[in-house]
Amino acid sequence: MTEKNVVTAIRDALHDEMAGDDRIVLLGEDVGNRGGVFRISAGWMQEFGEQRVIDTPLAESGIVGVAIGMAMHGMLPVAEIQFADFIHPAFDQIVSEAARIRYRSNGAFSCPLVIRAPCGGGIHGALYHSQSIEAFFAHVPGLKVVMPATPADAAGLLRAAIADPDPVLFLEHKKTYRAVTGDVPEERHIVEIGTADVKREGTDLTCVSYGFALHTCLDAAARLLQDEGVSVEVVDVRSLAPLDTETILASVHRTSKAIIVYEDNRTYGAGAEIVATIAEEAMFDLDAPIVRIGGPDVPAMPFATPLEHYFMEPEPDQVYRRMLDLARA
Amino acid sequence: MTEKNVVTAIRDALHDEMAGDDRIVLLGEDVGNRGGVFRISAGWMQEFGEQRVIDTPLAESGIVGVAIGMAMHGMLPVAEIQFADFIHPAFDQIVSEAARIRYRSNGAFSCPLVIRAPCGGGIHGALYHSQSIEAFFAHVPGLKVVMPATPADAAGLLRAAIADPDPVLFLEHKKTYRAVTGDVPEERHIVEIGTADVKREGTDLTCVSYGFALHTCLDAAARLLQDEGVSVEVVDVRSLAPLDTETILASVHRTSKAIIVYEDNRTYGAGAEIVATIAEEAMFDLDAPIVRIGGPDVPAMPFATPLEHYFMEPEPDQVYRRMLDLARA
Amino acid sequence: MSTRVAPTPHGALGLTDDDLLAMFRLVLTARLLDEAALRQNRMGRAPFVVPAEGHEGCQVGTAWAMRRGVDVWLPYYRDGGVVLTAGMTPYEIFLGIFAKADDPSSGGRQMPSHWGHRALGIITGSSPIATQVPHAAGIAYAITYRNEDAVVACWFGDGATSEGDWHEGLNFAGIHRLPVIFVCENNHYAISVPQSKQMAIDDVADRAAGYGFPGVVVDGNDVLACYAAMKEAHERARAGEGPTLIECKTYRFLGHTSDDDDKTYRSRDEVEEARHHDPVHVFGEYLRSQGLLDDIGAEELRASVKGEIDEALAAAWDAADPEPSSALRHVFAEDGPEDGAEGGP
Amino acid sequence: MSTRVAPTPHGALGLTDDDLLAMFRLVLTARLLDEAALRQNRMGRAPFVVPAEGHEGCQVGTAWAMRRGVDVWLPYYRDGGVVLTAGMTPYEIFLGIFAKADDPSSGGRQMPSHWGHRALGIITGSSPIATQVPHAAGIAYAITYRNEDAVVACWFGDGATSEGDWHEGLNFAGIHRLPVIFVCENNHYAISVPQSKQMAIDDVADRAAGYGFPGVVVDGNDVLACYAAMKEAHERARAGEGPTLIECKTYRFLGHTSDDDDKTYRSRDEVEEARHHDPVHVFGEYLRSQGLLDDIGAEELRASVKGEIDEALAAAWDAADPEPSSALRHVFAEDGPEDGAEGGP
Ligand SMILES: Cc1ncc(C[n+]2csc(CCOP(=O)(O)OP(=O)(O)O)c2C)c(N)n1
Ligand SMILES: Cc1ncc(C[n+]2csc(CCOP(=O)(O)OP(=O)(O)O)c2C)c(N)n1
Ligand SMILES: [Mg+2]
Ligand SMILES: [Mg+2]
Repeated sequence: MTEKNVVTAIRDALHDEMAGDDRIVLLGEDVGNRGGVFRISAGWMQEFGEQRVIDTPLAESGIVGVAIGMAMHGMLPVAEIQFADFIHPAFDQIVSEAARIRYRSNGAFSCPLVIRAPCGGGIHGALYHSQSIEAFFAHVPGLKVVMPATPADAAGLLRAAIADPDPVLFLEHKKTYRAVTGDVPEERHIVEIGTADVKREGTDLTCVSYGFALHTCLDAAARLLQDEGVSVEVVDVRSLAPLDTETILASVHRTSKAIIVYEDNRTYGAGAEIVATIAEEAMFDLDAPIVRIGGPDVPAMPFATPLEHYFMEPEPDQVYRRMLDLARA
Repeated sequence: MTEKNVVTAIRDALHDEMAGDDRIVLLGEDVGNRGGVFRISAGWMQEFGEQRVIDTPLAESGIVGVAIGMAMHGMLPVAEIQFADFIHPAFDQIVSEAARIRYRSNGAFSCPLVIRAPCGGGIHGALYHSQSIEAFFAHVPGLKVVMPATPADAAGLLRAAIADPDPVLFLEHKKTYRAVTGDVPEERHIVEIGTADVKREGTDLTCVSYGFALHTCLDAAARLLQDEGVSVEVVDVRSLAPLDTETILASVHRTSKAIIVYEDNRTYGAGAEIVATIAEEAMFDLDAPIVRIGGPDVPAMPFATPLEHYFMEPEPDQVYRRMLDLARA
Repeated sequence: MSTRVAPTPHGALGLTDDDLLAMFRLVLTARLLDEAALRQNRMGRAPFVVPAEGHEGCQVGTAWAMRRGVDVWLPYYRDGGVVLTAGMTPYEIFLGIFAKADDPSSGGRQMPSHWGHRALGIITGSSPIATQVPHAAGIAYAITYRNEDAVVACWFGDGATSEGDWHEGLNFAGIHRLPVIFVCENNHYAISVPQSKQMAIDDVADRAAGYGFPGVVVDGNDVLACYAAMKEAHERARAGEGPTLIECKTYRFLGHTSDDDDKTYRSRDEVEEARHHDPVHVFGEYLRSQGLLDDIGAEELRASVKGEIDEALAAAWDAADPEPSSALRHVFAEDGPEDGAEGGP
Repeated sequence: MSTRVAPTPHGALGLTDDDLLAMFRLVLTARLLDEAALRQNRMGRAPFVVPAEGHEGCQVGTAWAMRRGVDVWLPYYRDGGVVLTAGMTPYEIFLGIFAKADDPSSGGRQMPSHWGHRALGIITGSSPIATQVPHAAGIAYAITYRNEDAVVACWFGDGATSEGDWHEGLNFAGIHRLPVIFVCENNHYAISVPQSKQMAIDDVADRAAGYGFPGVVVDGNDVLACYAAMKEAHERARAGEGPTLIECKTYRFLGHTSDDDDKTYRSRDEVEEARHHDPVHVFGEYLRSQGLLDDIGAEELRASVKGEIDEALAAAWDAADPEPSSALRHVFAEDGPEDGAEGGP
């Protein structure tokens, strides 16, 4: 075990995978000399060569489209979208092409592609460097969507994504990059895509979350136990698609109460599917209505500090307070 | 009142609006001489002139992007996407631009744009002429999304969309175009965006649906009353965003049972938000778990008749049967 | 002074008489297959077909310069002539038209003419226009990366050139000097939208200069001219000299698809005039001028092709439909050999 | 033989000495404003700034040919010099830098340098590169449609030319011969990606031919050359002759933004060499050569501009922050006058 932050865990895992398999190439804007805007690939163009660390033109649809071509011809491309906010020009290539290649060819072709995209806010990124994009893509059959929240999961899921024979969107919450540290196994561990993880055990209520919001929830859960003796189980979704409904439902079955927390705009967000699943499958287990906390339904996170703070937390300590209310309900 | 089908209602309403306000222009692929692939604008290039009925290059991002420019400069563009499946290249222009222009300029600019897109399947359109796209866009704050299912709603919502000072995605289910007829008021009636509509009253359970699926539900409801004496209330969502939760919840409050039916892929579909809302707001009203029927989670509707039928109805008469089960639960 | 017999044009291109006859058979097969498919459509047995009529010359001419089983093909929906040249059989094409389980493109999942054939190196295509252009560049990159001796060709219409993906794909190919050939079958319409409303230029080929590689205009009704341009581009690609954009001026004789009524946007005079340059006829005349075809030979060939098509059609009609619940398969990789995790050819 | 005094170059362009001094003041204001903003950034008072340094010449040169209050401006984030020329004040710019409630661009919602100013006709912009290009075409279409005498100009970097939207926007403008000018500030890098990895050509301007309108290359360090090219394009636009693509060869002296470390991808020698052609210096020299500036005048001007900037900065710093819960406003139109349903200017 080594303690690392999330961005280092991603860098180390990606580096090891590239070193071990020359079918893997990295392509994207500024991934070369600049090493990416988060410095993940710093020095790699020298180490792996310009053919494997490809600075692309500023054209996201082209990046994904070219990567799809590579993936259909024996390579294992890892395409980097500089910020998740800029993935939208590639929406068609992802939804209409990558996610459908196997299906439309009746299994004759496949598209083993990884798309990495740093997402999420609270980092003063304003309207176009803060976005949550998981809801758009989790809805796309044929595409897998993961979003690790810890260094170990980041490493393990990235390895799984690269090994996966189908396209995987790998979302990296920017606020976890340096703020979240944790132990990462030395060996080449894999976290299976499609598995949620109980990050904290508890008995009074189940909190389901992912991404940076998970840490807000873990923090609130710790304080609630200390302050109020409330025991919160925290489930990390970590794989949005496929969604591990089993782990989520098992926890709700144990605690009989559920709160879902996510940063993305609330309405039609990914949390809606989680609430819906619980409502359909576990309604008679529940002692209280399901609580859902999502971001305000405004187009994106504003820049000015007071506005950004308001987006992240419209009411002070809202997760803590809503958990406490639910526990007492 | 005049009886019309949906495509005629759309044509007539759009024609009247264009005739009455020369800020309105229509732009898209083949809208000119060809009159659109559904013949909605047949003859209009001659009637309104080439400046107002604009055959564009084959470039959806450009269509929407150009329309945004027009909308910011005093015009009221109606952009036609030939098939909803081909809206994805314009995703960035819709999500990052149209939906954010007012917000990002703090109210100084606005984007009164209508995007029309024929969507939905069951018409032998295969993977790329059958798609449901509402879930992607209903999640975008700053954008309104409507999907009428009847001629009167189509006309009334189209007028509302054109009058709306913000961007509206107007979804037209292709299978309703000619199959669904109904009375349309002669006068220039408006259906307010953000209002659902009880299309059939009932007491035993509430069915919430929209688009062509609504008609499947209405048909099942009629048969259930006749065959089994089960009284189903059918709520037509018709405005996905904003969503009229009040009307939906009021109905569920009356009937104490809810079934949600939509054609789109089930998981993370728009129905999840409706189920979640009911679960959060009306759980203690419910006598049975909420039932959700969505399309299979496969990338799109296949072409071969047996496959397409399977997508539309994996189990024979499933809506009828699930309603009956729910009524008896 | 010694007399020299001028080489026949096809000889000068390295084509034998047998090559020429084979090419002519392909052109004719494409034409007759279209006609048969349209008859099926009118009979209500084929809900949707995409005729190539008018394009066969430039399709077979360009495709002939490619190597079957070696090179990589990204045709678009109108490219019946291309996929026949790549090795797809009329039977396979009819399996697609009738949406049968054994359709090699998609097992009946996609509309007809959405080609794919893994064994032949025909990459699975879709409906959204121009999305295959960056794929072609990516495959060409992989070919270079893996040191393979293969060339990629990517066909599309004039309409495709307006899409952002077209621009992004050509630009990437130019930057990396990739072994890829872009072939524009310019029939001057994107469905009903005339070229003048698609672009402010006469020749799509002029855009190649903006990507740093040559653009070539050829008469799409001249099979040999198309072949010559493609052959040169193919040689350039193999020599590491990068991409070429070839624009074939052609014309679509029929509606856009079986769903289209082209009388709404094209005068009958215009269509009639174009038919005077029918590539099947022009090519046939060339063969006659070379003594390779006469009336009897032409009749025999037509009968032979027609026989082949009729047989293929009948067999495909009788083939099995897909199982309804198989609609759920192949969303993701399944266990077992049929799903190749390695990607395409 | 009669002697003729050659007209001063600026005179030949119709520029008065006062114009020239005003232009120089703008160039200098852009430069000193950048420096002041960067100091605020280093002091921790401005989390993010985008320096224009090196681009001021081509920004002011091109923008000067536009008519304030009449024409329509779509600048990109690096265009401090453009928006100053359009009429934005240093105070307004600092309101954006400090994310204040009265920031005319966005009320502090967007990052600094995401310009918008309804009263001045500066269209609200965003971060995604090149999305404003089709907007520019659409506005130009509306101008023609409404029979207005206005010209649209749209600025962007070399990086933007790779995006699909760039292609689609220019193509539409070309087809309809719209009154729009596309200005590429080619500084040879998209953040760290050098031009050679962005395109296989030397001059972006070469792409204009593919859209059926002229492309012009100018030295971006030569303010008057930029003005001349823009003036001609502006005249073409007003005369109904359609768009022009102007490529200004320029260089960015500093990092991409305050977050960037350009030493990872550019040699110091390269940057130093570029600084020898500093447009502020070159333009100052021209003024001196015309007798419009001397050491004292230069010093006075600098002091005056500095004073203006310092005052603006201090006032902006003291301005009010946005109300936290105002984050919920302006998602859709609100009742009341501040939300114009009519769109932009
Ligand atoms: C992205 C996208 N938009 C629209 C369509 C609908 N559509 C199908 S073919 C076509 C015209 C294509 O014209 P062109 O590329 O010239 O090829 P041609 O049919 O003339 O051979 C259009 C608009 C589509 N398939 N994809
Ligand atoms: C669609 C999109 N992709 C990526 C980015 C990140 N990004 C911001 S600026 C930039 C480079 C732009 O370069 P260029 O257009 O040459 O302008 P310059 O900064 O050199 O003036 C990139 C990649 C973005 N803003 N938008
Ligand atoms: Mg065409
Ligand atoms: Mg640049």
